[in-house]
Amino acid sequence: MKEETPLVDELEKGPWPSYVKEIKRAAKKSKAAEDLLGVQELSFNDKVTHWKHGGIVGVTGYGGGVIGRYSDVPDKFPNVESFHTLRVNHPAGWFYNTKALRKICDVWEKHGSGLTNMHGSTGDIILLGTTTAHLQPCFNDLTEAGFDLGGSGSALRTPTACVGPARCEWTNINTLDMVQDLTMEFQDEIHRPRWPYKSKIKISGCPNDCVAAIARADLTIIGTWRDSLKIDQNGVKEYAKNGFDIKTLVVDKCPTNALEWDEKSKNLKLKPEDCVRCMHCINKMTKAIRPGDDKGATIMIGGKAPIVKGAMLSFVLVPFMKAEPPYTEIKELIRKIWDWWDENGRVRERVGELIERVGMRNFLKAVDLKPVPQMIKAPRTNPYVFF
Amino acid sequence: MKEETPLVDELEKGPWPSYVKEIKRAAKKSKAAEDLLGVQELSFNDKVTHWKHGGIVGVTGYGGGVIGRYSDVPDKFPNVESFHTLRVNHPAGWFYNTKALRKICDVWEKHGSGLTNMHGSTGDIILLGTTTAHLQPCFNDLTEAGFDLGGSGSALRTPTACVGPARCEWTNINTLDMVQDLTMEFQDEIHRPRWPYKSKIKISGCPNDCVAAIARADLTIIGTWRDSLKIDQNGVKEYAKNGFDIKTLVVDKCPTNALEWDEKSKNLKLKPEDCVRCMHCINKMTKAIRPGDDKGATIMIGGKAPIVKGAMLSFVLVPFMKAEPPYTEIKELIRKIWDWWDENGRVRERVGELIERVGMRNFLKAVDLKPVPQMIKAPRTNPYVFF
Amino acid sequence: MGKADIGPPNFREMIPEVVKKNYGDWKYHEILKPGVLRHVAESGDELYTVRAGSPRLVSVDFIRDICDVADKYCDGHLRFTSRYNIEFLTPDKEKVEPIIEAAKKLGLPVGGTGDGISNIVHTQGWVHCHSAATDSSPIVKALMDELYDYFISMKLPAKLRVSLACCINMCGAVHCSDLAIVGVHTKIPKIDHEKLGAICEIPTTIASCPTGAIRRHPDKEIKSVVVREDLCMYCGNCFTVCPAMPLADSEGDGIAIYAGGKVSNARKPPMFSRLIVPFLPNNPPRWPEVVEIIKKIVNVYAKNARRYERMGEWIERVGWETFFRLTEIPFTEQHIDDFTYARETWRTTTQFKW
Amino acid sequence: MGKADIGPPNFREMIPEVVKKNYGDWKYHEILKPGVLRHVAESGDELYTVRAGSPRLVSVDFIRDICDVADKYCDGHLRFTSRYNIEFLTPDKEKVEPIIEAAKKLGLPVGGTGDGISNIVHTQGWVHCHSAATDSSPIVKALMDELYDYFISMKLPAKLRVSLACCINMCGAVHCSDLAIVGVHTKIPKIDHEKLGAICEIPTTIASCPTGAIRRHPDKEIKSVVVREDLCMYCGNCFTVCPAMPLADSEGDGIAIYAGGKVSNARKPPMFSRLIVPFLPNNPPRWPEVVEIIKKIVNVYAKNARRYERMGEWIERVGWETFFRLTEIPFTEQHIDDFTYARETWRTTTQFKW
Amino acid sequence: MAKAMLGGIEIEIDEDGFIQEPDKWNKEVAEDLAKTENAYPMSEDHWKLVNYLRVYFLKYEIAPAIRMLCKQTGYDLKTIYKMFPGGPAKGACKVAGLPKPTGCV
Amino acid sequence: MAKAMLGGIEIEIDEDGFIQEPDKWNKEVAEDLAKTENAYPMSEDHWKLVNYLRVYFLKYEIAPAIRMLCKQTGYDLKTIYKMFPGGPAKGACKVAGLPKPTGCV
Ligand code: SRM
Ligand code: SRM
Ligand code: SRM
Ligand code: SRM
Ligand code: SF4
Ligand code: SF4
Ligand code: SF4
Ligand code: SF4
Ligand code: SF4
Ligand code: SF4
Ligand code: SF4
Ligand code: SF4
Repeated sequence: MKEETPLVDELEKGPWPSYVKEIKRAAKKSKAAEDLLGVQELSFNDKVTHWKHGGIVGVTGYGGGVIGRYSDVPDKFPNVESFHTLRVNHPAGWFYNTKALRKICDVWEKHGSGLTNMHGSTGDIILLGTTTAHLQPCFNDLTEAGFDLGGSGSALRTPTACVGPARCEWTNINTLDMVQDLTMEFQDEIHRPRWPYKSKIKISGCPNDCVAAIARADLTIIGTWRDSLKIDQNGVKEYAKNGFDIKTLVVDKCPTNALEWDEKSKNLKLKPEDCVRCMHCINKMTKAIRPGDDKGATIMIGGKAPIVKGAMLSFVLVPFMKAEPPYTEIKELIRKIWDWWDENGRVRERVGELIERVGMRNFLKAVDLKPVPQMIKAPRTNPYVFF
Repeated sequence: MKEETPLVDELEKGPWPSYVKEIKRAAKKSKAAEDLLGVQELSFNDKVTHWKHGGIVGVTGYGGGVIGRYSDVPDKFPNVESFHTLRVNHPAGWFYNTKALRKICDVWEKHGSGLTNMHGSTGDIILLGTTTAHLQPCFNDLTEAGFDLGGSGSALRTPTACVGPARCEWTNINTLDMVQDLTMEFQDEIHRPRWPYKSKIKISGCPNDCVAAIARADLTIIGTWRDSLKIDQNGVKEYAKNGFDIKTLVVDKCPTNALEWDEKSKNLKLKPEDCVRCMHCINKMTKAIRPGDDKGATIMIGGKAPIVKGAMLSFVLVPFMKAEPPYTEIKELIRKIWDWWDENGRVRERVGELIERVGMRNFLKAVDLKPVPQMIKAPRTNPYVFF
Repeated sequence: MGKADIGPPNFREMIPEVVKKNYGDWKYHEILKPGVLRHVAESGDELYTVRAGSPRLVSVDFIRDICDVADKYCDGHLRFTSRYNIEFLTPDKEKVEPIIEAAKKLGLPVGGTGDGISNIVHTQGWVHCHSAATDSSPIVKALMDELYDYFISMKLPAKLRVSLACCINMCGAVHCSDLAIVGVHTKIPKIDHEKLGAICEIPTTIASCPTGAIRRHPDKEIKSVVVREDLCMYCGNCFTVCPAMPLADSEGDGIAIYAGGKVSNARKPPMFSRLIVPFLPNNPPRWPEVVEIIKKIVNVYAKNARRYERMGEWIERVGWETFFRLTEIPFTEQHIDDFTYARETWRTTTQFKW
Repeated sequence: MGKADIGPPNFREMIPEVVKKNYGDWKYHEILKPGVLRHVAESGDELYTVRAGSPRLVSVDFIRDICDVADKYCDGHLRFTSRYNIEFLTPDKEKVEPIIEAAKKLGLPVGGTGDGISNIVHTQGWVHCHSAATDSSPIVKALMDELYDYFISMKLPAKLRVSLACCINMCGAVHCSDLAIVGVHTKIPKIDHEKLGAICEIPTTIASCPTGAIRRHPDKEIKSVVVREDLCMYCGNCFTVCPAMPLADSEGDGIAIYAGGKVSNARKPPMFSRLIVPFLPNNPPRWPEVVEIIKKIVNVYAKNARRYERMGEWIERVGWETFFRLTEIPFTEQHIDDFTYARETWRTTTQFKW
Repeated sequence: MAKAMLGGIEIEIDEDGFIQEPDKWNKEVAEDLAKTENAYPMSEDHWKLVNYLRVYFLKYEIAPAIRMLCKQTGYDLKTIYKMFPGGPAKGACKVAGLPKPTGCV
Repeated sequence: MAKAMLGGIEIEIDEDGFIQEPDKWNKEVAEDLAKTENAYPMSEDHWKLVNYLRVYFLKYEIAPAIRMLCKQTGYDLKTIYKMFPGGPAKGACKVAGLPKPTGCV
C-alpha cells in the first residue's frame, strides 16, 4: 500500500543528493523499500524509532555478519516486519571493479530491499533490509560472487585501511596488503564471535590517519618512519617563490619547533631529534618534504566510542615496528593481546578498558612488552605505585 | 643519659646550617632534646620511625592545635616518652617583632624541649615536644604572650597569606588584612573540629601564588585584576636599552601571544582581550609593566595532597570578586561551602573530592553560583549528561 | 552449505592499471580544484581523481549508475572514501571534465577535498536502528543542503569534519570530529517488569550501567531491576543489553552537539570533541535548530580561525570562554563534566579570558 | 581556664615602620645580588631585604640569635618566608652588608632569591611523625650541603623549588614542586588482629583504602580486616585511621622522586610533579643515592633548559622521553600510571621523539 | 508476541524463536527448538552443552563466556558450530532456553 | 601497655587514657573516665551524649560525625565543650569507651 509521505518527500529537495530519492528508486522494485518510506514518515511524526530491539539471525556456520531487525508496526508495514542487514566485507581501500559491484547489485536486488549503505561506518558494504528466509540464499549467492560477510557481535570487525600505496605518496606501510592479509588471517575471529566484546583493527599509512583509526580501533596501526624526514631545498624554494608563506603556515605550526626558516637563503632546516613526525610540513609542502626512509608502523591500542567508561583514543604500544609481509610480528602481538583480553575481560569490556582496569603493567607483562616512555604522555602524578 | 650519636653527628658538617647543631643546642638545656638526638640515631640505625601512632591530647575548650606523640622506646628515652607539639598561629605574613618572638622562646624554654619549626609547612609556629602535663600551662602562657593555637584534626587550619602589600608591588588584594580578618572570623572553626576532614584557606596577592595556595588550600584566594595590565613604554625602552631580550624572554613566552613587540620602535603592545594575567611579563619587567586597576580576587576551590583520591589543584569557582573589608561576600561564600560539605561529605573527604563525587552541578546549586566557562578548561567529552 | 571464510575479494583485482603500475611509488599530489586531485608517480605517470558526494544510503540502481560512469571513463574502476564519497580514477587528464559532467548529471556534487567540509560520517537512525534517539540521513541531507557550498569549495581555514551518530553509541569517529551531532535521550528507561526477568540477564543489565544506577528490584518476588533516577543520565546502555528497558521518548529525545575534535596527528595530537549544545529537539524533516547552530559555528570558525587551524586548535588557542562568547551559545551546568574524569576538565589556574 | 580564641597577634604590630608607611604602595623591586632585594615605594622610600637560609628545625636560642640581629639592624623586626627563610628588612642601604655579615657569623647563608634553589619545604620525618617512611631534616641538610651553591647564586634557568615529604600524605606543596622527594613504603601493612577490633573503626578502615584492598576478616569471629596483597600499593592511609596496621619496614621504606611540578600561574598553568625515580633506599645519615640523582637532574636541567623555563616547562617542551634519555634514569612500569586517571597519561598520538 | 507449539505445549517465542517463558522449558521443548536450529537429533554432546548452559545460567543468571564454555565443556568453537550451525549464541542458547544473548556467548 | 583501675576493675588503657578493652566498659568505668576529663559528676546531659555515642558506635562501628551528633542530641558544639572540656573526640568518646578517634568526631 502506498502511503502519503509529505514530511519525507520534503527531503527530495535541495542540492545535496537525496537518500529519499534513493529509497523511492528502490521502492519501485521492492515492497520492503516502499514500506521503509512509510516507516520514515511514521518516525518523523512520532519522533521515535519503530524498530524493535535486536534480533539474532544469521547464516549457517557463522555467528555474526547479520544485524537482525524487526518492525514494531508489522501490521502497518508487513514488508518490513523483518528487515535484517548483511554486513559485507569490502575489498581493501574500497576499490572496486564495476563487474564486482554489479554482481552485488544483482544479488541484492534478488534477495533484499535493493537499498545499501556504501559504506557502513566500520567500512562494510551494508545490504539494508531482508527477511530471515533470504539470509542463507543471499549469503550463498554473495560468496559465489566472491564476497563474504563482515563481523558483528563479540567478534573482530572488518579491518579497514586507507588508500595508502594505491595513491598516496605519504604511506609508510603497505596498508592495503596488510589489511588484506590480516583479514584473511583472522577469518575465524571475524565470523565466529568468541570474545568479551567487539574488536576492531584499522590501518593508516601515515599519522594523518585517514581512516580515523586512533579514534575507532582497538588495534591501530599507523605508518611512520624512524629516521629524519627529507627536505628538498629546491622544492622549498619553489614554494617560497610561489608566495607560500613557509614561516607562518609551516614553521610556526610545527608542534615542536623542529623547523628553522632562513628567510634570506630560503633554506628550511630540520632538527631531526625534535621532529615528532606529525606530517604537517609534509602535508603542506608535499613537493618538497617527504617522510624518511626507515619506514614502519606505530602500533597503538584501545581506541573506542564512549560506552561504557567514556571514549578512548588509541595509545602507543609499540613506537616502531617494521611491517613486512607476512607480518608475523604484528600477528603474534595481536593474538597475544586478544588472548589476554579474552581471558581477563568482562562482558562488554573493550581491550582498552581492560587495560585501564587492571593497569598497564599487568598488560605489558602479559604481552611481553617492555615499558618505554613513548607509551605515555607523562609519568604518573600520584604516589600509588605497585612494587 | 648521653648516647653516642655518630651518624647524627655527621650532619653537623657541611655549609648548610645544621639542624643537629640546633638539637644539640637545645639539648644543653632540655633532657627531651637530648633524648631526641638518641631517637634520631636509633632511627638512622633501624631505618624506621620510633614514634607511636597518633595521640589525642589538648587543652581545655579546644579540640585541636596539639599533635600528641609518644615514643615506642620510652624505656630507652624516657624524656621523650611523650613529646607533643603545639601548633601556634603565626602573625599574618610571618612578620614578627623581636619582643613577641622572644616571648615565645621563653614560654617554650619553660614548657617544652626548646625546639621549634619556624615554621610548619601549613604556616604555624611549631613548638616541638612537650609532655601532657605541660600542655595547659604552656597554652596559658602563650595566650598571655598574645599567641593562640592553630588547627589540627577535622578543623580549619591556620590560614596563610603571602607578604603582599607589606612589600610586594604586585598584590591585588590586601592579603594580610584579609588573612587576619578571616582568621579572627573563624576562630571557632579553627579550634573546635567539626567537619568531615580538615579544611585550609590560603591567600596570594597575585597569580604568582607565593604561598602555593592553588596546590594546598581547599579555599584559595588569588589576587588578580579585571581590566588591562598597564605598560609604561618608557620603562620598556629602558629594559631594551639595557640589553634585555624582550622578544625572546617575554613576548615569546606569553602563554596566549597577547604581546606584540616592535623591534624598531621598541614598542610593546598588548591585546588586552588575549591576556590571561599570568604575570610573566610583569614579573620580568616590573619597572615597566604593572597589573591593572580593577583589582580583586579569583576564588578557587579544592586543592589538596594525594590522600585519598589523588592530589587536586584548586579550580576556579568565582573568576572575579571584589575583595574589600569586611569581606562579607567571601565569608558568606565560605560558610555556604563548608555547610554543604559538612552536610554531604564523607569521613576524610575534602571538599574538592566531594564536589568530584557528587558533580559540580549539585555543588554550584548548593552554593548559589552560576556556571561560567572560566570554571573549566574545556567542556565534557562524554555524553553522560544529566538533565 | 556454501563457501565460508573466503574473505573479501583481493584488492589487486580491484585497482586500476595505473595504480597497479605505480603502486607505492607516488611522488606528490595537488588539488587541481575542489574535488579533483592529481597524483604524480615517480615514474611520471599521473592519476586524476574526481571525488563526488554520495548520500550513502543508495539503491542498487545508484551503484549501477556510477558503474556506468566508471565503465565509460575509468576502465571500469572506482573507489569509495572513508567518508562515503565516490572517487573516479583515471590516468587521463582529458577525462576529468567528462567525469565531472557525468557526476553532475547524476546529481552528485564534486568536491569534498582540501579545506572544506566533506561528506558527513553518519549512521542508521530511524531507518534501521532500535537504539536511535534521532534520525541520521534526513539531518545529514538537511545539513549538506545548507553546507553545500563548503563541499564544492575549499575556503575554510582547514578541513572541517562533521559526523553524526543517532545515539551515544557513536557509530563512527563522532567523538573526535570537528563538529559532532549526537542523538541523546533525556528520560530514564521505562522498565517492563513483566518481561525483564524472562528476556534479560539481570547481572549483565546491572553491570551495564556506567553510573551504577541499576539495582535489583527490591521486591524479591519481582525478577526485575529498578533505576535510581538521580543517577541515570540516559545513556541507553542498559537498553542495549536488555530490551525491556527502552528509553526512546518523542519529547525527551533530541540532539546534542559536540565540537573541536580531530583525529589526525598533524600539528596537535588527536582530540576529543566537547559538548557545546546539550539539547535540541527532534524536528523532522529538517531539524532547523540543528542546521542553524551548525551554520553559525561554521561561520564563526571561518571568520576567526587562522589558516590551517582546525576547529579544536582554534578553540584551544582562543579559549572555550571565547568560543562561547563568539558563538553566543549559553553556557550551562551540562557543559561541566561530572563523569569519571571530570576533575581533569576543571580550570586549575587563574589563567582565563573574559 | 585562660583566654581562648584570641587568634594570632595582629600583623600591624609586627611590620616595620617603613612597611607601615608604604603599605600597599610599592612600585617595583630588584634583586641586587643573591639574597638581597630592593623594593622601592611610590613614595620613593626603599626597603632592603636580606634573605637568609634556615634549617627550620631550630632551637629557641637560634631564634634569639636572629632577634639580636634584627634588634641591631632592623628596629626589632624580621619575617619568615613561605619557604622558612629568614628575612631581615631595613630601609637603610648601609645596613645591608652588616646584616649579611651578621648572618654569616651565625652560619646562615644569604641567598634563596631569583633563579636559584631556595630552601627545601619539608616535614617532620623520624624527628616527630609516626607516619614517616623516611626522615626529612637530614636529607634536606645533605641536599642543601650539595646544592649550597645554587642557594647563594642565581644561575639556573629559573626558580627551582625542591620539596620533601616523609610520606605520601605530602605535608607541603610537594605534589607541585620542580623536584619532590617523597618517603614511600613498599610493603603491605602488618595487621595486628588482636588489637584492631578494639582500637580501630572497621568501616572507616575499610573505606580508607584508595584501591579497595581492605576487607573484613573472613573469619567472623575475628574482629579485624585483611588486605588483598595485589591491590595494596602501600599508601598507608589505612594506618592513618587504624594504628593496628603499621607498614614501616626498614628495607621496604625508601624514597621516590617526582619532578616537573609548579604552582605559579606564570606562563604555564600550575602542574603536578611526576614520578621519575620510583624507589631509592633509606641510607642515613646522608642518603647519597638521593643526593646524587637530584644533583644530576639539576645539572641536566641547568644545561638544557632555556632561560625562564621551569623544570616542568622544559620537560614539556622536550618531552618526557628526552628527559629520561638525558638523565639516564631507567624507565619502568612504575612510571606508568595505573590509578584512577591513568588513561589521561597514555600517549594517544603518534607524536613522540626517540 | 507469537506462540509456538514446542514439546507439545504452547510457548511464547520472539521473532527469532527464543522462548519467552523460561519456566516452561524442558527436554522436549529443547528438542523441538533443536529442530529449528538444524541441531536435531540431539546427541549426548548436544545435551552436554545445553545442560552446561542451563546450569550455568540458573546459577549466575547470565550465559557463560565462549572461552569459559569451551574450556568447561571441552568442545572447541569449531565443534560447537558443527553441533549447532547457528553457533553458541543463536543455536545452543536458544535450545537451552536462555534469554536471547545481547553480549557474550 | 598501661593498666588503670576504672570503675573498680583493671582495664588496659593507652597513653591518652582511652580504654583498650571495649568489652569491659560500663557505667562505673565511664564515670571514672569522666573524672580524667573534667566531666565529673556526670549529669543527665553527659549521659545522653555518652549513650548516643555508644548506641551509634555499636550499631555502625564508627563514631558519628559531629554534625550528626549535634543534630541528634540537640546540643550544639559549644555546649558539648562545656560538658566535656576536651571536646567530643577526646572527651566524650573517651568516656563512652570508643576507640580513639582518628578522623571524625
Ligand atoms: C580518500 C581519503 C582516504 C581513504 O582511504 O578514503 C583521504 C585522502 C587524502 N587525505 Fe585524508 N583522506 C580521507 C580521510 C581523512 C580522515 C578521516 C575522516 O575524515 O574521517 C582524516 C582525519 C580527519 C581528522 O583529523 O579529523 C584525514 C586527514 C588528512 C590530513 C590531516 C588534516 C589535518 O591537518 O588535520 C591530510 C593532510 C592535509 O590535508 O593537509 C590528509 C590528506 C589526504 C590526501 C591529500 C593524501 C594524498 O596524498 O592522497 C588525500 C586527499 C586529500 C583530500 O581529500 O583533500 N588527510 N583524511 C579519505 C577521504 C575522505 C573524504 O571523502 O572526505
Ligand atoms: C551499521 C553501523 C552504523 C552505520 O550506519 O554505519 C553500526 C550500527 C550499529 N552499531 Fe555500531 N555501527 C557501526 C559502526 C560503529 C563504529 C565505527 C567503526 O566501527 O569504525 C563504532 C565506534 C567505534 C567503536 O567500535 O568503538 C560503533 C560503536 C558501537 C557501539 C559502542 C561500542 C563501544 O564500545 O563504545 C555499539 C553498542 C554495542 O556494541 O552494544 C554499537 C552497536 C551498534 C548496533 C549493532 C546497535 C546495537 O546496540 O546493537 C547498530 C545496528 C544498527 C542497525 O540496526 O543496523 N556500535 N559502531 C556501523 C557498522 C557498519 C559496518 O559494518 O560498516
Ligand atoms: C617571600 C616570598 C613570599 C612570602 O610571603 O614569603 C616570595 C616573594 C617574592 N616572590 Fe615568590 N615568594 C615566595 C614564594 C614563592 C612560591 C612558593 C614556594 O616556593 O613554595 C612561589 C611558587 C613557586 C612555584 O611555582 O612552584 C613563588 C613564585 C614566584 C614567581 C613565579 C615564578 C615562575 O616564573 O614560575 C615570581 C615571579 C618571578 O620570580 O619572576 C615570584 C616573585 C616574588 C617577588 C619578586 C615578589 C616581590 O616583588 O616581592 C618576591 C621576591 C622574589 C624572590 O625571592 O626572588 N614568586 N614564590 C616567598 C619566598 C620563599 C623563599 O623563601 O624562597
Ligand atoms: C607539621 C606538619 C609538617 C611539617 O613538618 O611542617 C604536618 C604534619 C602532619 N600531617 Fe600534614 N602537616 C603539615 C602540613 C600539611 C600540608 C601543607 C599545608 O597545610 O599547606 C599538607 C598538604 C595540603 C593538604 O592539606 O592537602 C598536609 C597533608 C596531610 C595529610 C593529607 C591530607 C590530604 O587530604 O591529602 C595528612 C593525612 C591526614 O590528614 O590524615 C596529614 C597528616 C599529618 C599528621 C597529623 C600525621 C597524621 O597522619 O596524623 C602529621 C603530624 C606530624 C607530627 O607528628 O608532627 N597531613 N599536611 C605540617 C603542619 C604544620 C603547621 O601547622 O604549620
Ligand atoms: S593516512 Fe596517510 S598514507 Fe593514508 S591516505 Fe591518508 S595521508 Fe595517505
Ligand atoms: S613533521 Fe611535524 S613535527 Fe616534524 S618537522 Fe614537520 S611539522 Fe615539525
Ligand atoms: S603572590 Fe604575588 S603579590 Fe604575593 S608576594 Fe608573591 S608576587 Fe607578591
Ligand atoms: S600577563 Fe601573561 S598573559 Fe598577560 S600579557 Fe603578560 S605574559 Fe601575556
Ligand atoms: S549510533 Fe546508535 S542509533 Fe545510530 S546506528 Fe549506532 S547504535 Fe544505532
Ligand atoms: S540509561 Fe544508562 S545511566 Fe540510565 S539506567 Fe540505563 S545504563 Fe544506567
Ligand atoms: S609527610 Fe607524612 S610522615 Fe611527614 S609529617 Fe606529614 S604525615 Fe608525617
Ligand atoms: S596501605 Fe593503602 S593500599 Fe594498602 S591496604 Fe592500606 S590503604 Fe589500602
